[in-house]
Amino acid sequence: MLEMTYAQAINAALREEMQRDGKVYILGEDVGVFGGCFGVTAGLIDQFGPQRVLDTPISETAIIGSAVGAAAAGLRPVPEIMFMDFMAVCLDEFFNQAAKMRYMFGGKARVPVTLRTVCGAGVGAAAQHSQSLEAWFTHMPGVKVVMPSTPADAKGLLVASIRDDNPVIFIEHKVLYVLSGPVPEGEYSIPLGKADIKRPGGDVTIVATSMMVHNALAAAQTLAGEGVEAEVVDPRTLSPLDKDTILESVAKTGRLVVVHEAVKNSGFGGEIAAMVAEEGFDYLDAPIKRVGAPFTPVPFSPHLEAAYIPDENKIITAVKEIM
Amino acid sequence: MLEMTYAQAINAALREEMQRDGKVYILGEDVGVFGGCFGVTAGLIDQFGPQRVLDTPISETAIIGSAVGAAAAGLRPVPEIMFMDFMAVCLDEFFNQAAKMRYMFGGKARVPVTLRTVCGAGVGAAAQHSQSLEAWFTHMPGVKVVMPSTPADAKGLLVASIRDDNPVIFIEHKVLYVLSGPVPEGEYSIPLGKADIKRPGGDVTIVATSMMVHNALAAAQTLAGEGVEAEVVDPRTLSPLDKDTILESVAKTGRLVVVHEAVKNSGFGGEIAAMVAEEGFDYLDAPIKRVGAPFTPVPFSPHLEAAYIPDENKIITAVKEIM
Amino acid sequence: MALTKEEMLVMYRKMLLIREFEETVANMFSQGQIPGFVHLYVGEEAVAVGVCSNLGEQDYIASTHRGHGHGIARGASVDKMMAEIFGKVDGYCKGKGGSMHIADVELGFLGANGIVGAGLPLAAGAAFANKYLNNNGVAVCFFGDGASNRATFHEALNLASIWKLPVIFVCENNMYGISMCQERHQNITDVADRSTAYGIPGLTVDGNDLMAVYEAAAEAVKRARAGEGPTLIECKTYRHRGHFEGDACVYRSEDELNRWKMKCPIKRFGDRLLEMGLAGRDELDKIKEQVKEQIESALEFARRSPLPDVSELTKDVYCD
Amino acid sequence: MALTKEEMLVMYRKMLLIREFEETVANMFSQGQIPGFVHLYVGEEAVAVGVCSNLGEQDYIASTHRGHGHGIARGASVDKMMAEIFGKVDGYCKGKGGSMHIADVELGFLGANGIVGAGLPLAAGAAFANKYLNNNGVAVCFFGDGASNRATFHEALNLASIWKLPVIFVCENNMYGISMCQERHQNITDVADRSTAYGIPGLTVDGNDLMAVYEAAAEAVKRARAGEGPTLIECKTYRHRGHFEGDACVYRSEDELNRWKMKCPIKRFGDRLLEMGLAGRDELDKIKEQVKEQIESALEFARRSPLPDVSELTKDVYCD
Ligand SMILES: Cc1ncc(C[n+]2csc(CCOP(=O)(O)OP(=O)(O)O)c2C)c(N)n1
Ligand SMILES: Cc1ncc(C[n+]2csc(CCOP(=O)(O)OP(=O)(O)O)c2C)c(N)n1
Ligand SMILES: [Mg+2]
Ligand SMILES: [Mg+2]
Repeated sequence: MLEMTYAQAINAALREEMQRDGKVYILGEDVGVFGGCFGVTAGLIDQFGPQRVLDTPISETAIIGSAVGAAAAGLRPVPEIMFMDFMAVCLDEFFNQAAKMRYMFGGKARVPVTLRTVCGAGVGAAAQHSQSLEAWFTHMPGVKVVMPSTPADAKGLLVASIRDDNPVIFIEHKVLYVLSGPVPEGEYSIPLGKADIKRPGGDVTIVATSMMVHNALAAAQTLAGEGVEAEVVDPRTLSPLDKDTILESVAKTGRLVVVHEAVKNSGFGGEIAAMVAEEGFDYLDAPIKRVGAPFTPVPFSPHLEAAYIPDENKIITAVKEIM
Repeated sequence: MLEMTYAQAINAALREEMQRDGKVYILGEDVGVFGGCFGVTAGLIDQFGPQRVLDTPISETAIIGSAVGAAAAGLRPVPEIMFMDFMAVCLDEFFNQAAKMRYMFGGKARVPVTLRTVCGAGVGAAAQHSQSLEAWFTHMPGVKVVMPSTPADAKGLLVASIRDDNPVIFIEHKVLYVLSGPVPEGEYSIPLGKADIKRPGGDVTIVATSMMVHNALAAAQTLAGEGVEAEVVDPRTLSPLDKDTILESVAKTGRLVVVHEAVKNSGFGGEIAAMVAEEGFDYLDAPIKRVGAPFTPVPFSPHLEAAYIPDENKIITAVKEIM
Repeated sequence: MALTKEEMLVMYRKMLLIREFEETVANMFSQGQIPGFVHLYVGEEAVAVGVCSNLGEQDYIASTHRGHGHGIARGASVDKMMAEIFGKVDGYCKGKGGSMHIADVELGFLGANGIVGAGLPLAAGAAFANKYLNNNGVAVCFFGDGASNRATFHEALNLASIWKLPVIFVCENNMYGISMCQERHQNITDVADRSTAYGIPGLTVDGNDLMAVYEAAAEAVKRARAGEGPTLIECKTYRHRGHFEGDACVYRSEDELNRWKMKCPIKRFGDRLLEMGLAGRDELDKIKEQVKEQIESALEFARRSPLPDVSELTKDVYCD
Repeated sequence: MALTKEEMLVMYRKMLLIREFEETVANMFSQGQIPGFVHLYVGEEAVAVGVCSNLGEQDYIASTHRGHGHGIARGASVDKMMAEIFGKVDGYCKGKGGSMHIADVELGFLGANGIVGAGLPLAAGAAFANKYLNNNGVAVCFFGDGASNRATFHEALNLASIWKLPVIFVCENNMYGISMCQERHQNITDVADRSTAYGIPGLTVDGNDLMAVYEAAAEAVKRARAGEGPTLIECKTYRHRGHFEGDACVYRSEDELNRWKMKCPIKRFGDRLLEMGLAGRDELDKIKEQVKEQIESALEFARRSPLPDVSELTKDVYCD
């Protein structure tokens, strides 16, 4: 195992995949010499040159649209959208083009685009630079949605995403970039669509994504001190969703709390809760709880922002309400 | 009561609101002499002139962006986006600008934009002209989401939307345009955020939206013949959602089926199901069922399209599974 | 490199094939046999044929909602196209796409498109792929005057320019975007003038003159293959039919339409072939006969093809 | 209409106020007292001040991520701006917006904006409102060279042109979009050349020359108020600081920066005032003193202001 940060793990995955496959290239704003707004692509231009690490104008529509066209024509682009919030300026290219091409064309196209982008609050970046919008993308047939929570997952899942022949949105969390953790040495990938049990426990299931996995683990630790053993399930891939792992956990615990950083209303937590209320109703001994951000834009002032982000305490409260 | 179609009811609401308030204006592609792609704005340009009924270039970003700027500067624009699928080309203007302005500015802006658009399959318009994307918008703090199912609701809710000081997305269904029904005479509006019980019943609650209200009513009729009395609840406004009416109904029936035309995965049905699994768990005597489209783009061939759209039979099957 | 007689007759045949295809679709649509929306290319045939006659195997085209002409000009099977428009399983997309999504990626046809202007960045991307793979291929994007006001036009042309992509942007200026005439939707006369905003060459040609289109495209393709970057070509033309079938065309005059019908690109090129002595009347008539037969058999093919099985509904969403 | 001495001194003071404000923010940021991202306007002061000095009560401006200068030039309170940047309840947005969302709609300041290029259609819309209300007001949009490659630029300029909207599009060409220098992000030298794509006037001015900016804007505002439609003005300038605070500026040279520092717009205008005998050195020094005091007191104001109460979190999402 190597110790590296989440950002380094992503960088390593990009580097290795570019080395392995000459059809993989990177494009986005300031991904070259600047190394990306968060430094994630640092050094790649030195190794692979400006033909494979392309700085673009501020033209997200052209970034994604051209990536989709290049993918249909045989390449494997890995475009970066600097902040996930900006997906709203280039959604058509991903949603109406990339995601639907194969189906509309009767199965005769492949669009292996891996769109990397960054979600999340926590750095005072305010309403237009802090959102978590994964729920839009899980509602899109044809797209796979990946949200890693650790350096190891980030690396293994990014490798799998780049090798996948479908459009993938790979959602990084800006606060996690500095998180350090063990990453297996050498080439490896983690299959898309497999959840990971980040902590086993028999009393309550907490399904959490991205940054919230860590808050859930902290909550679980505190709860353990009070005699409640929480199982923390990290879906890692939101679409396709590993329903089985979630249902098995709930079958065991009889209780479910779903946690994400996105606003609770119509967030992806609704999908998980509804799925369990439909397919695992008989396992349930208590109401399903969802913990998410309140129904507001992300505020700037750090102390409001801290109140906005679902924290350990809110998770603990939710668990206690159903124990 | 007057008898009119859903399209005529919308036209009447636009006409009356433009008459009442000189700050209301319409803009969009081909809304003038052409009368709109579905004829909904027919005749308005004759009455109000090209100063208030504005044909635009094919520039959705400018349509919505300019409407937002004009609204912040005191007008009450009613832009039309010809097909809801095209929201992907102008989402930023609605989502990062209109929806957030008031909050970001600390409560010091009003953005009374009523964005009219058209959802739904059923006319062979295929993958990029048939989608129902309401779930994206119910995930947006700052936006109200309205989906009328009858001519009367269309008129009353559009009047209320135009008078509302917040950004509203008003989602019409293309198949409903020709539906005829009674509409109250004279000025009237229906408050946003109030569900309507379209059919009372004590055995099972069916929450359905837009076109699906009619399929749910047909299913309820058939079920009644078999001794099952379904209550059909039409939220009408999806955000803010009238939770009370839904919870009261489920408290009475103990069973819930949620139906929408959008793909089931991460659709708005998940929000309703999750809300009930959280706040009305003790009322439930059976799993919650969701009926929605399969996780595919909308196919062209009419007979595939018919299989795509949730119909009466699928609703009946879902009800029977939990009776 | 002058065109041979044979090449010219091939172009003539292609224009006729498009015309006959479209008129058949119009007819079938009016009989209620075709579902959904169809946007026909009648009157604009010289653009697709003039441009695509310059393309080879490595090349790509991206098309629009009005895409039948582009497909046929690129060499797509009229059988499979017709079957697709009828929603049948032997159509290009197994009936899942319909008129607005006909595509044949292997043939270098990246698809009709229901989103106005969506093809521009796609074509830029395909051109990028060709450049990256260093295979000498180019990409062409067709788009309308209306589309030239969309976001994608601006961003794609700028990107193509700075990256010197081998792409040709072909504006089919038929003077309308649905009901909006060009004077009302933009404050310029020639869309080609927009090329200066990106530092690329732009030119306007008579889109009803097959040879003018062919030559402009030949030059642009040459530049692209030579690594000199993109070109914007505006072809002034006109659609004889409504925006879509069923359009009452309240926004334009009979007069205007009739004036343009007189400028029919097919008749014009036929006359030229006659004048130049490259073909006789009987030869042209014979081509017309053959084309009619070809389309009739495409219609037969489409009719005989079965509807897709319902199990198709959930297939082809993802690659395995 | 020549400017009076007083008006000129007001402009000088405003430029200084921006400079002092920004340097104070830089200082506070480096001390870790300011959260989030801040993008400073140092070096570009002549653009905001030259343009906004032409505006009156009915007029609107839309700004960018680099918006402090625009706000101050429009007449916003430096107290409330500073408090906002500190995330305090007495800030313009009660601390909910921060540097990138400072706004004062009543003052005609439609906000800084975190989305590059978002201001262009917003300004077109505000101009539309003024035209619709027939109140003689105009709207101005500031945006960067980088933003001129975005969708919104194209669609907004086209719409403004065909509707003859009273709007002035002011491109602050500071030669970079983050690390991308203009030569790499577009294949033209003057952004103003893009005006021909929309059939509107476009001109390039020295953005470090206050009077040049002022006069170009005066003319454009006059045209707009006279119903003659939009103008695109490009102001060539430079940002002295990094893209955001904390930027190591690996993409540009010290040399380049130093050359531009020599062209400081404030020093330049000060010298001009001295030359023209409109002010003495002591007078200018006194203005500087006053400005320093004003900013110090703004800092005091910001520091003393409390944080917003947590109950604020869920307020102001909807109007009642
Ligand atoms: C983004 C988008 N906006 C609007 C439409 C609706 N629409 C379809 S075709 C069309 C007109 C296109 O005009 P033009 O680009 O000139 O092409 P033409 O139809 O004249 O060939 C419009 C507005 C669409 N399909 N996509
Ligand atoms: C749509 C969008 N894309 C990217 C960004 C990230 N971003 C913020 S500022 C900036 C550079 C802007 O350059 P320019 O328009 O020249 O303005 P300047 O910073 O030079 O004043 C970028 C890329 C953004 N905020 N919005
Ligand atoms: Mg056209
Ligand atoms: Mg710049």
